[in-house]
Amino acid sequence: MFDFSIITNWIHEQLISFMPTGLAVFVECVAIGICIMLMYAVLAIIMIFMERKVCAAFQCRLGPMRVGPYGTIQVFADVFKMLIKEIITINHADKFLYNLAPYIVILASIMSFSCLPINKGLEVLDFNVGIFFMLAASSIGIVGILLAGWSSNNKYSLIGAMRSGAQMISYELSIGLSILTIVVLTDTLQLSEIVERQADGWFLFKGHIPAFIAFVIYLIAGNAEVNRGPFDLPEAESELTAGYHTEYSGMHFGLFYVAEFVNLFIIAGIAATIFLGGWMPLHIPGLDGFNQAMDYIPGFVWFFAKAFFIVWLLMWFKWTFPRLRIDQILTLEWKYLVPIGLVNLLLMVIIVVFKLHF
Amino acid sequence: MNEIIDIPVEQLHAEMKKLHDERHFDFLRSLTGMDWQEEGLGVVYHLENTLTGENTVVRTHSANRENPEIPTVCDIWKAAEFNEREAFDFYGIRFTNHPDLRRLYLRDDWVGHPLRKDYDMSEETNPLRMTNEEPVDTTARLEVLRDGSVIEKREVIFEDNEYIINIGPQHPATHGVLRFRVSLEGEIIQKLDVHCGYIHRGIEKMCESLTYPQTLALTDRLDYLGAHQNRHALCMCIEKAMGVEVSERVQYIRTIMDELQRIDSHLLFFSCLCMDLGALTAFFYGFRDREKILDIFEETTGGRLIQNYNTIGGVQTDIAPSFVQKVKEFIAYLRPTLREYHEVFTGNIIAEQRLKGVGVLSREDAISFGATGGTGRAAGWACDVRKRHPYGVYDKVEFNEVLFTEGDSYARYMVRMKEIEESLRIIEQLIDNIPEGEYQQKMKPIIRIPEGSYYSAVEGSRGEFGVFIESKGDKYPYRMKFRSTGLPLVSCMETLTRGAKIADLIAIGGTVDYVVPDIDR
Amino acid sequence: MEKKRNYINGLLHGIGTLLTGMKVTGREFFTKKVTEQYPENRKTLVLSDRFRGMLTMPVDKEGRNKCIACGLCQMACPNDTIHIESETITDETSGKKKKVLVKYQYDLGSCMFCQLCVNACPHDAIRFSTEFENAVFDRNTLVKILNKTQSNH
Amino acid sequence: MEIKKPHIKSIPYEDFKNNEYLEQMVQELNANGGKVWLGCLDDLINWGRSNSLWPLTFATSCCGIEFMAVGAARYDFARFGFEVARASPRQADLIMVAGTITHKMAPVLKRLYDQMADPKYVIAVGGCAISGGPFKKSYHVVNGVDRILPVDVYIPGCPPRPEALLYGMIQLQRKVKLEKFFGGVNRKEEEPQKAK
Repeated sequence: MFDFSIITNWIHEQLISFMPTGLAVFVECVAIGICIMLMYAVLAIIMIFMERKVCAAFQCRLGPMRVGPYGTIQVFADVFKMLIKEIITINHADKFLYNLAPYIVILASIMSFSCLPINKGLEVLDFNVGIFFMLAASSIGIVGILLAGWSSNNKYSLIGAMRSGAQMISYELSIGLSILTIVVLTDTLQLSEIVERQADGWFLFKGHIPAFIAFVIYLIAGNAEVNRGPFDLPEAESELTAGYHTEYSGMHFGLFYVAEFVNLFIIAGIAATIFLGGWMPLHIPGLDGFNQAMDYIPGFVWFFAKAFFIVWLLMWFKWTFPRLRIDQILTLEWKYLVPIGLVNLLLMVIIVVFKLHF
Repeated sequence: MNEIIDIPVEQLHAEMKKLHDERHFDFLRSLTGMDWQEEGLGVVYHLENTLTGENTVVRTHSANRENPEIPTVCDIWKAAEFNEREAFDFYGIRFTNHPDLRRLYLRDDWVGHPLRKDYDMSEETNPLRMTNEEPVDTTARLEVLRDGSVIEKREVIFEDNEYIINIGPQHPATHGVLRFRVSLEGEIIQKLDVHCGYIHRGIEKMCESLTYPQTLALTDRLDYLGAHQNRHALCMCIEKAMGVEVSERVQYIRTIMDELQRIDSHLLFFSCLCMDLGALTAFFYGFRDREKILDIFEETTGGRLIQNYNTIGGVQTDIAPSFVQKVKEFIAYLRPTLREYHEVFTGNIIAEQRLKGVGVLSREDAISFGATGGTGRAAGWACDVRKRHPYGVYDKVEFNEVLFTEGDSYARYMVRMKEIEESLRIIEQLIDNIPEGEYQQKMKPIIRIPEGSYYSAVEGSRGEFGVFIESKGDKYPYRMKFRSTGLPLVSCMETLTRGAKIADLIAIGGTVDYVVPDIDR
Repeated sequence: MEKKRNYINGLLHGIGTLLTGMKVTGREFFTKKVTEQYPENRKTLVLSDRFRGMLTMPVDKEGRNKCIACGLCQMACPNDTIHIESETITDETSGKKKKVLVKYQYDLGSCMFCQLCVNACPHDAIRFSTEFENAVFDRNTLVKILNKTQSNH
Repeated sequence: MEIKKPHIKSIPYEDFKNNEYLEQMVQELNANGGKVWLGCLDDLINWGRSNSLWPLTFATSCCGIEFMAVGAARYDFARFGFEVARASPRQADLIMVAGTITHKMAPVLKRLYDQMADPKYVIAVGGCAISGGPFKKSYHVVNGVDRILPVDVYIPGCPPRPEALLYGMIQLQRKVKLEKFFGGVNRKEEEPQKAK
């Protein structure tokens, strides 16, 4: 398995050799920041294109076809247009908060994005409480959405934001519980560590049934967390026109739009990391030849393949189911997911205590 | 022809009450405002007894052209409420004791009443106003005092402290340009006020200056998802008035086309309901299969949505050579596809929970509102015109009238899905037996209708679509009124949505399935 | 107990119905798509010949049209889409007076394709063509003079 | 100077109707010249704009159903990148006036148009929106939306078939491709008075 820390360490040493350590670290920080932003943007474009093509395929149509071969550069056209579209200022809005809201959303999204371990040695933020930090960072986004809804001075936005608040805060709980189940199994909160532990088999397979249940709960709750169908109530198009971002135009709307898609990727990325072994190749204990062959495929390919597979799965959900009603969403969470999650956690504890796992 | 009873204004309310209570005329089919010039303004009521199927027509008029006052009957039939507002709007007839006498279609600052014969059509009276309408939260009520004098009282619709949101006129869920003002308590609907008229095109007034063949073109644009049926109703009414019998072949073709149109409309209903509830993929499936019907239509009639096919005394052209073949292929295709719809949407637990028990309409309310079509049948009211007053060749085919008793959104949805199957059955029985004959009867170059009044109705895609013609023997109709299928449906929205959530409003609106241009005409 | 069973059965039933739905969409994901690619298929696109795209006046080989300027189509039109200008000329050989068409003005922008004009025409001088690519930038180009061949292109 | 000809896949330039309008437009825009590098930038921007025209979900009557059909599987305007139909006017680039506009609806339509962010385009779909169509003689119908909005493309038909709608949208793409972002915008609308 190729370790990227060799390269990063080498760069670090080169920099130190001709500048003071403080400056070197600063330069590295800036470089990494730029890299993250770039990757964020590229991923957003890929995700939007994928969404359009995948949803078209589910709906027996073709999707973008005419801009570039098979519509591949369609999203770039959208980006160019968005960038130069007028940003309308609303007369009776709370201007400061109104303009701030999209940036909070995007900030939260970038923060949790940088936690994802993409390859061995390619972890940007990797503390011993990594998962904890990620959950905390991603839930800042809700503040942005509430602000957007409240400051727009629009009744639709307000209802959308309130729905969003109720929904996201509820589903955070299920996400926490299902991640906790895996944390019990690994006894670590550090993301890189979690991946390493899956060298002899992904947790989805190692953790018996509780891991599988936790995986399903995580997918449902994660979908709800990013406000995607069938949980897209906050922006339910047929009810609230565009929900909390009804009044946003131009690039401000673009930020919401981008954040929505990258959040989806983040949810899928976390799922891939903690349930499907992140960048860890598929290893089957006992088959050494097979394992070695798998190791030839680079880690980041594994990671993206897994993440995009989960994204595809979530898109399949979205494009199949009708939207739930607000009370049904809360029923689903509090009467089904939370109790099941708790029982599941208990089960996992029993399994770990009695060493029943593989 | 049915009996016509003339009742003087003074006794109208008592007599109508008697008709309703004693003779069980509980269904107000149609309420038409009239301008009989020197005789004054009046109203024509079409009533039906839902037990025996007996029909009667009641007329009343007021000689006072300045301030015609007629007592309201909306305490007897709920359907009268919106229809009387319409008559007030069009003719300025003031209905005493009406709880909510506002204009229904036109702006509050509109000058004059357009369907009066002496209305000034010029641009100067009513120029294009680009100012936004100010929402008014009160309404008028004319109360009759003991001594017979009438005073106007203001009644409050919305209090100042209510959280009112405005749904429409441009809103993805209103299926056109309908506007609801909804008072909310959290997510729960307290009160709902319907505003129509955003697509009121004055078709009825236009018809009065068009010849009969010309009026046909406008009916297609009323309820564009039942274009064929609407035109069928008008052709039938004119043919009945002229005493023309169309050939057997034409009857068959018209019936088949009606049923294809019904399938088309119900598929669109399915698609739009799915879209409203957020299941976008099912929307695409519905539209995909609808295109197949449109292809069949286009091949024979030359139009996809607006077909211009029925004419007085026949149809525009003979069916295309491959018509029979294509229809059979389509029937074979649709049956398994319907099963797919049920798998992807109907059986789905989310859809079930969104629809079941939501927006319940009782049978009594359905009859009182005159909510025909799928909405009425879901509430257990056997209101199918094809059974009640068979036309075309419906008396020769076997089909079931789909009835449910729950009256909720799910029942309304299932009625329509089941009706697609019944329509397929009807077409199957007819398609092989289209008799030979001419497709168009020779008509006189100028078509006149003998003096009198005529009413005929068809089962449109979403309820009873009726045409009422009053003729003075000219080549133009004196008054032409279309019984809208959508107006009764919209008028029961307030009853259906009270206490529901805002998301339910979308489900209810979707399953009630109104088409706005049909309401506004 | 009953309640508990309902809870579990409800859950399983719910999951079952959701999976059925996903089966249908999943199958659709891999089937061939029904989309017709319009501008690409311009050459192969076949429309029903009864389709009404715009009104035309067919001409014979010598460029003559059958129209006798009787005005029946203009009268039949419900919304004044057709305007006919004619003049009366005297035939020099026979001395008979005859109406001839000067200008046949047709407003594509307000036509409602009801076919009453075609029905009214006693000489089949007008008919609908299937041409549908009519979108323009300028309202005035939609008002067409039909009796001058292709003058408005 | 040679006139720029917008290129559209699968339809040659000569097959389009009303080319003379575009040519005249280009001449007017180029009347006072332009810098070359700005021109390249314009091309890039116009390429973006023309391929990402997001329509507002707006429909009043029959044409609206055909508009839905264009969005549906058989015609699928997603191929052009038009499929992101926005329900909020703030995020839409294009309003398709599909259907009759009545006196009561006219102020609402105008307001929707005003709520849209620049650059915004208007397509008048069908007889009703172009001239009042079948309801020309009615007392309550606006005879053509060009009375209240600056219309970019007219699509005749009653209702126009989905291919005709697509053709209309392609026409709009061609027009957008000739616009100038720097130095002169070709909007017909007068600047609204800001002071109020």
